[in-house]
Amino acid sequence: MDDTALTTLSCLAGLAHPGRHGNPDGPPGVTVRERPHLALSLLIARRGQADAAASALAARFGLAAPHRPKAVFGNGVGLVWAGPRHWLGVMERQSPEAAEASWRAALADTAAVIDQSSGRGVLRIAGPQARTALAKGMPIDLHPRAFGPGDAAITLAEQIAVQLWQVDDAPTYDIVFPRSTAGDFWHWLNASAAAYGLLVQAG
Amino acid sequence: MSGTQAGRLAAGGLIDRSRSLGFRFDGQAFTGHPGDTLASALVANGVRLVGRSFKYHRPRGILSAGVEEPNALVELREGARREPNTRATMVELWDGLAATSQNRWPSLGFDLLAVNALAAPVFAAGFYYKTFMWPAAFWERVYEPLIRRAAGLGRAAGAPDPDSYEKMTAFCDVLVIGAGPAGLMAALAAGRTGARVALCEQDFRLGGRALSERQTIGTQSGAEWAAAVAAELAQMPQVQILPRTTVFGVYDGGTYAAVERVSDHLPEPPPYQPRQRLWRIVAKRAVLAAGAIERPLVFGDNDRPGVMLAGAVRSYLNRFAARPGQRAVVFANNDEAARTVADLAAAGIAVAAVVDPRADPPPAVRQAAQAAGARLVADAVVVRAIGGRGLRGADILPRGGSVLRLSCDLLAMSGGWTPTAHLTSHLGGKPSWSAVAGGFVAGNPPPGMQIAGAAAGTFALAGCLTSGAQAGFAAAADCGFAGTLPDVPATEPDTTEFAPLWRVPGHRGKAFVDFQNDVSDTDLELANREGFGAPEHAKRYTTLGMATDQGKTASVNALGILAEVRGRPLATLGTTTFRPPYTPVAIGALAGLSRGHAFRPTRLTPSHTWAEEQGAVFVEAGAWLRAQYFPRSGEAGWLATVSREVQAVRSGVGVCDVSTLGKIDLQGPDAAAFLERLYINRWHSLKIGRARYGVMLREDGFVFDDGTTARLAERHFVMTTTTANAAAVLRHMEFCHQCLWPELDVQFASITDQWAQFSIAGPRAREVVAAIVDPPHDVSNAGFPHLAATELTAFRGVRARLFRISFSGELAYEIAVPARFGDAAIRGIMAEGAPFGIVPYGVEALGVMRIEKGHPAGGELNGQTTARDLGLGRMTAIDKDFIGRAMARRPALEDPERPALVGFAPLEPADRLHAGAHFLAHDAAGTTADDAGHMTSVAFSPTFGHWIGLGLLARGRERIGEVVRATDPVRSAEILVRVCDPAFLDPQGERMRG
Amino acid sequence: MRYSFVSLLSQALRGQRGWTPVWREPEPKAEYDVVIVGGGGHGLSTAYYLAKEHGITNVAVIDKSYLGSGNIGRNTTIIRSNYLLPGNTPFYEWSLKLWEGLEQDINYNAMVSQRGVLNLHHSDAQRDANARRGNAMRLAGVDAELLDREQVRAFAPGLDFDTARFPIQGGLLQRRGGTVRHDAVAWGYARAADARGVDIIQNCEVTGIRVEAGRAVGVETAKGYIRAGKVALAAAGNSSRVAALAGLRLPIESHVLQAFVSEGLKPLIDTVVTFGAGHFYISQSDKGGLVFGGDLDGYNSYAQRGNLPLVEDVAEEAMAMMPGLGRLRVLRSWGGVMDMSMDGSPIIDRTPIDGLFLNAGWCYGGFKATPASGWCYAWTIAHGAPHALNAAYRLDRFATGHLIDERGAGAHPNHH
Amino acid sequence: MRIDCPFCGERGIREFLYLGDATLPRPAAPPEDQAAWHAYVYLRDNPAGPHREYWQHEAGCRAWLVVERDTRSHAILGVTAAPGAA
Ligand SMILES: Cc1cc2nc3c(=O)[nH]c(=O)nc-3n(C[C@H](O)[C@H](O)[C@H](O)COP(=O)(O)OP(=O)(O)OC[C@H]3O[C@@H](n4cnc5c(N)ncnc54)[C@H](O)[C@@H]3O)c2cc1C
Ligand SMILES: NC(=O)c1ccc[n+]([C@@H]2O[C@H](COP(=O)([O-])OP(=O)(O)OC[C@H]3O[C@@H](n4cnc5c(N)ncnc54)[C@H](O)[C@@H]3O)[C@@H](O)[C@H]2O)c1
Ligand SMILES: Cc1cc2nc3c(=O)[nH]c(=O)nc-3n(C[C@H](O)[C@H](O)[C@H](O)COP(=O)(O)O)c2cc1C
Ligand SMILES: [Zn+2]
Repeated sequence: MDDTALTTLSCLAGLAHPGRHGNPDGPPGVTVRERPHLALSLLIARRGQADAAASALAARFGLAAPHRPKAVFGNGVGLVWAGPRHWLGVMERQSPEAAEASWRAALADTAAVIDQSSGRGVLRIAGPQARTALAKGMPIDLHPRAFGPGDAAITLAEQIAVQLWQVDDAPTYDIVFPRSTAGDFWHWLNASAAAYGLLVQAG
Repeated sequence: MSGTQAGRLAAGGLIDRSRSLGFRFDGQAFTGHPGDTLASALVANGVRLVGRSFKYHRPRGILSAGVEEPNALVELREGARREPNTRATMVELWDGLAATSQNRWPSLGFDLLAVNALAAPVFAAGFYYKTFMWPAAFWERVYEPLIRRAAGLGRAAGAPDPDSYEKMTAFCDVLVIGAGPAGLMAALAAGRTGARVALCEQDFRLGGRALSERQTIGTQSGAEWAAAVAAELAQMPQVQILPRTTVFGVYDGGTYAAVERVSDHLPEPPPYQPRQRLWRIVAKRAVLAAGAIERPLVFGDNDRPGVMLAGAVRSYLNRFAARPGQRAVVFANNDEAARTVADLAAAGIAVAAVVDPRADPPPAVRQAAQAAGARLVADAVVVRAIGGRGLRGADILPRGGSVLRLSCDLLAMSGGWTPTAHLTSHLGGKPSWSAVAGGFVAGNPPPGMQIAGAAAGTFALAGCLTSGAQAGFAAAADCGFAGTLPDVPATEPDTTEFAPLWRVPGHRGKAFVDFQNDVSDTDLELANREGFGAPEHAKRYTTLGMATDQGKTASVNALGILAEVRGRPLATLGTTTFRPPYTPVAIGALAGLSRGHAFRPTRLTPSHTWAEEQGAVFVEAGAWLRAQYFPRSGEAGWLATVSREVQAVRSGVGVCDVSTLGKIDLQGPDAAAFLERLYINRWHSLKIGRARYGVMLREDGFVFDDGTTARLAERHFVMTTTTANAAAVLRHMEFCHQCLWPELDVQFASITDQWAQFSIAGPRAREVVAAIVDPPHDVSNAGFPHLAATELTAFRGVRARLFRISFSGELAYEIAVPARFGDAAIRGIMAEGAPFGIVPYGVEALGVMRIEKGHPAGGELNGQTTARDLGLGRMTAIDKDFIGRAMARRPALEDPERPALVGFAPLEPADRLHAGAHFLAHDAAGTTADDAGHMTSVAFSPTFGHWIGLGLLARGRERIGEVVRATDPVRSAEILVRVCDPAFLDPQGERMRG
Repeated sequence: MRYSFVSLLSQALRGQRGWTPVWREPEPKAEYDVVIVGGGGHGLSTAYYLAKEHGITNVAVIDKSYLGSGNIGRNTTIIRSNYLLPGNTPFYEWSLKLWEGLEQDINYNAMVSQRGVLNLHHSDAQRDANARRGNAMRLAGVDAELLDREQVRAFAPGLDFDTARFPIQGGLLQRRGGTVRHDAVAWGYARAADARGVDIIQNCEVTGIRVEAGRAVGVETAKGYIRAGKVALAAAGNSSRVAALAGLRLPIESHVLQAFVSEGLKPLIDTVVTFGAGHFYISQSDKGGLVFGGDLDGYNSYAQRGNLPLVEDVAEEAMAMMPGLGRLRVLRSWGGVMDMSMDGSPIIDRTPIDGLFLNAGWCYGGFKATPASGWCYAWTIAHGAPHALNAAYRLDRFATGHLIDERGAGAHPNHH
Repeated sequence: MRIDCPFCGERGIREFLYLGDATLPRPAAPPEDQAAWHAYVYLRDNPAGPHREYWQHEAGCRAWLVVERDTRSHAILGVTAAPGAA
């Protein structure tokens, strides 16, 4: 993706070894896969400009920027609520610079755009036991009655700040975590999923 | 004693006779069956003496069959898994279990400390407050060690716990606590409406008392009925059943804490499974169906092994098919005596007598006695149990009659039942006395909690089932779920009349109220005599209710006795306070995963892997792990390494990962105005492409943090904070923006993790930077002077930010690249820097250089210093409002006598300095009054060839050149130091501007 | 009756029937020279020293609940004088000296046990801070030793030296620190004050302070109005509430602090250890329970109870420091209401209202201060001006900036 | 204790950070008016009963909230966002 002299390094490098981990019996209860090439931009609407920013985003990307903890996706672009007047803009198949430029172009002067592509890692977590594994550290209600596809939250995983949204009913979740604590996040996930069998897929 | 289960009944019981489980108690081998507890297996093997009491070391047996057990406490398991004070009644038997009796020496049967019992008249409540005072020095040396050795119960393993724990958060509409008849009905009623239900039961089997009684429910036995309900609940997807799970605490906002003993019934936890799991359950509604706990009767020597609660006797007979004796006396003040007698008779146990303190026992009791061939002694009490290490008889005193001694080896007693209302009081609710229930019931329970069944003082089975169903149904309805109330199965009629008897009048011998803490009724009388008769005082003075069982069997009897001796009605006496946990909880379970390295998250820098490859030594810096220094083979020690790194930077060039500094991106039209209010110095005037050092105060006028902030565009700034304060500064800014100045149009966020940032410092830094950044960027001094800042690309196309800022005092740059390039960037810098002799340096060398340069950091930014103290006072812009401006003007903060930041060098160049040393004037005595400040930071300076230090010295800046003493009594050191300018090196800043 | 082994023995022979109430339960008189509001450790010791040192015996100590129901009866019993700042060190050292002679003075065994207090450090910066503190203590004539890692290992076995997230580097040890039996302090002072004529009035809430012409003249109570020559507040966690009765606002917030005791165990921990990588401290009581605690819950509270996150946090720190605690069980947890001052240090002073005195702001450290606080407060009340030992504990120091901020946490009471 | 964040919904207090009294406006007074500043920085009503106080949903949306809570029972009586949060 990045055509430079330097190579990028995933924050999970050396941690997330593809293959089966934990309990070897039965089908894996939890499956994880890194989503390494997402461009993440924090979009913060300017004072009094939240609606203007939302309109601008709707006009450019056809997405209704959520004003509640929700995530909307379409055509490889996503907007995840990240606090009042804040969204995490997600772009697939885009360099962070290109993504940032495209958000800026869309938002014009209605919002600040801050690249976070490097600051955070993203994991996709799925499987019949995903919910139970996540409950061992996330103090929020992930029961289907309370949290379904398109719902998003910012919370803790044990002691690590995370942001997540549900992708589908499998259930599948995308979880965003800070780069510097990737190791501890991974260890927590491993410990929480080990009892159910954890399958790590290549990112 | 034998290993043959001689006390096992031939038939019945919820045990799996097809399998035998071997276990050892005090080294002796026994067997039991799945379904047994350790206690029931001991009963089935005829073991009666199980423990020794706390104070008098009296022989004790098994009193109960549940959580309330005060006597049968054992050390369970061995080695690092040893668990002291474990209630044998709550241990599910496994094959290979090993348990040992405790608090006895040398053996359970022959305990030398039993001599304490002889001294019992002296060891009355509170005796230790009245003696052991002379001579004063004897307390720690003689008395206290003796007392400590005698006190305590079991022994801790004394080794790290080998098992693991985890935590889980669960949410539900209705939490049902307890799976007896009431709880099962509650869960069923709520579950059928479709509500999300969690059902927690501390036992390994659902059913509660229904497992222990021969009463039928509908057409089934209690156990069959419970199994059927459990099976229906298990089919409901929204219902979660948690056996072996005790709800131990109620917290605010509908938060309940429970502990699940996931693997405690196994020899050791299987792979991937924790020993225990802490549940934080968030429930909209809760139904407390925790049942009731039976009370002992308080008569002489009522603690003899063989004296047992009547309900426990029925549990052992009916649930465990274990025979607690051969010949029984039943002593009860309530109608349940009938059931006890009947069950004993059905199990083939002779009932010598039924002793009922009531003048006119009801027909049920009479009939039962008659049917069992037992003598009914009405209007009578047992005044004393006979026997030492095992019960041999009972002295019965009919009213107005004379003592009748009957031989027996089992005395089944019941003083009535106390509703298990503990959890209703955890949020401060006061229990209230219910004469009907003969116990305390919930006064003002926690919001959202209803109480059902025996826990509510409803003792008849039919009432338990009905109240459970209603409570569960209502709780679900409160959460918006409707349906139909389940039919309540039919039950046989049962009567639950009882006549209060808090202690037996005219009893002989010690009559225990609190068995575990050896508190007798006369101790309560003594407490009252000395003015400690109010319940909270009596508790503390006698220690009643303070043992591991928290007085579950003792409290109400004690209150009854106190009411009597104080001549006050029980209802107005007050109570003691229930507190979490309901039953003791392992500290490990409360900690969960968080221990060892996992105690707190570790943050790693972008260059961590690379630094590891270089053999770096790491150091904790707050949550971060940073490279401290990079040793090379042959170096004499860390000091040699650090000195080499410093010299390399000062004479050539070095690189250091400084990504841990807090970085905050600020945008918006009011970003500059915001900075003006945060910092003491000016920001509007900062030009685009320039950076400036800033100081922030707290609102109380003391220094909060410092760092450089660069202006990348008219409305775009990048702030840096210290590593230590990064999170606090961001929070502070959010507070200021959201709460104080919402009118400011500014947007900001942390970008600490986003950017890897490296300091490249030293006379040759420019050459290295020039090799890294992409053309056409000009890094010449003119093109990119000191405090310049810009966005550019480096390493052929990587977006980067370049700042010319220096912490070391050298010509220095900080280059930032997105963190995903951090690893490659450090390798790139090292490669491009190789021709210039670049070396990596760690935080230790960084620290040395900042001290040489006189920059304040951690030791000086200690929350107790002002900007003036640190020599930064002149930065203050007086004509604007900023956080801390007003309070910084208080007289004591402007006092010229305050310690100010200066430098220090040893008079004797070979002397070592120590941070934490205090300064004394040359001729002053070494007292607090002469204390003139302290050394904040020290380093060996390879540049100067001796130790240098920074410190805060009273009127320091006027004293430059003076010699003072740096005294360090805790390291037995005192040296003379000369006060100097804090900027040891290049005070004019020529190097960094060069 | 004087307490001694002889009196105990003679009572044993008489079935302990000869003991009499440890203190009287008088009805309040119409007027006292001094009315002390709050029958905790400080109120009681103040009354005792007023009588003993200043001959002022027409004194009432009034408490809204049972005697010893406040923080005196719910603290983790640590005593020490390992303070850093000159306003604090001599005061706490005087307190420790009074502890050392207390039992003989009041003829009550309060189980003063000088088993040492060890503050661990886990980084160079913490070591330097501990050295700074230790040196300040030594300059004040207080005992202090800086231990290195190996010395800590020898002194306090069972700590995590091998897998710790924040490795232990050493510690600051004050051997004269230790523990005292909390309840015995309240009861012992009450008995000794009562013996000197002080009226102890329990279960009697003070509901008003009457101020006439700028002078406090009495208190309204649940048992009626009581005239007072001087009114002395010693209400700890309720200080703001009682001060408000006289129209004063204080630099204090009330916060809950939880404490924990384990099941009784044979001797395991022979000293007091405090963790440096968080907020945790532990000791073992004479009864065998491990007594431990940690940080404040963090929010204003008068509820005498806290919440689960803090319980978990304390257990996490326990396991981080002593991984052998895992299988030991918490028996009971409770909370106390702390009078957290804005700089973490106390106030013993007059107030702007004549005849009204204030003793407050003890945070989580006022138990150790009990003797000196009473001693100094009695002096301040008797003389109408502070003693040199409490000269720094002025109410106006927040206005003048003469703060005594040991931790440098600023005006955030929950961070001290 | 659980706080109903107006943005995220109800969460446990582990996610929140407490600051304190939210009834005191930062003085507009000049620094010379030391009494006003002293009162703002140091003096508190510290009531036993309803208390308006600042909490930040720190591990969530990071909004600062004004929570009204009874300091005797911990009952939460109301939650609103700080003026600049939304
Ligand atoms: C969990 C915990 C652990 C602690 N650990 C330690 C420690 O290890 N070491 C240490 O030095 N300190 C410790 N402390 C602090 C110490 O307990 C207190 O600072 C000290 O006890 C406060 O003084 P006191 O004893 O007079 O307070 P209290 O005992 O609280 O006395 C105040 C009294 O005032 C009464 N009162 C209040 N309002 C009224 C009214 N209107 N009318 C009448 N009476 C009123 C109260 O009922 C109370 O009895 C701890 C505190 C707690 C809660
Ligand atoms: N005749 C009498 O005088 C009398 C008196 C008391 C009880 N009883 C009988 O006892 C039964 C009472 O039924 P019930 O359902 O109210 O109570 P129960 O005792 O049958 O069931 C209560 C259940 O709650 C569990 N429990 C208690 N505290 C718990 C906690 N904190 N966490 C998890 N589990 C916990 C217990 O292990 C038990 O299984 C009826 O059969 C009743 O007739 C009779
Ligand atoms: C140092 C100390 C040791 C304690 N030890 C015990 C104990 O062994 N058993 C017990 O039940 N409670 C113990 N407690 C706690 C008290 O029972 C009680 O919880 C505390 O005094 C607070 O009172 P409250 O819970 O009634 O509000 C202890 C308290 C302290 C301060
Ligand atoms: Zn929120």
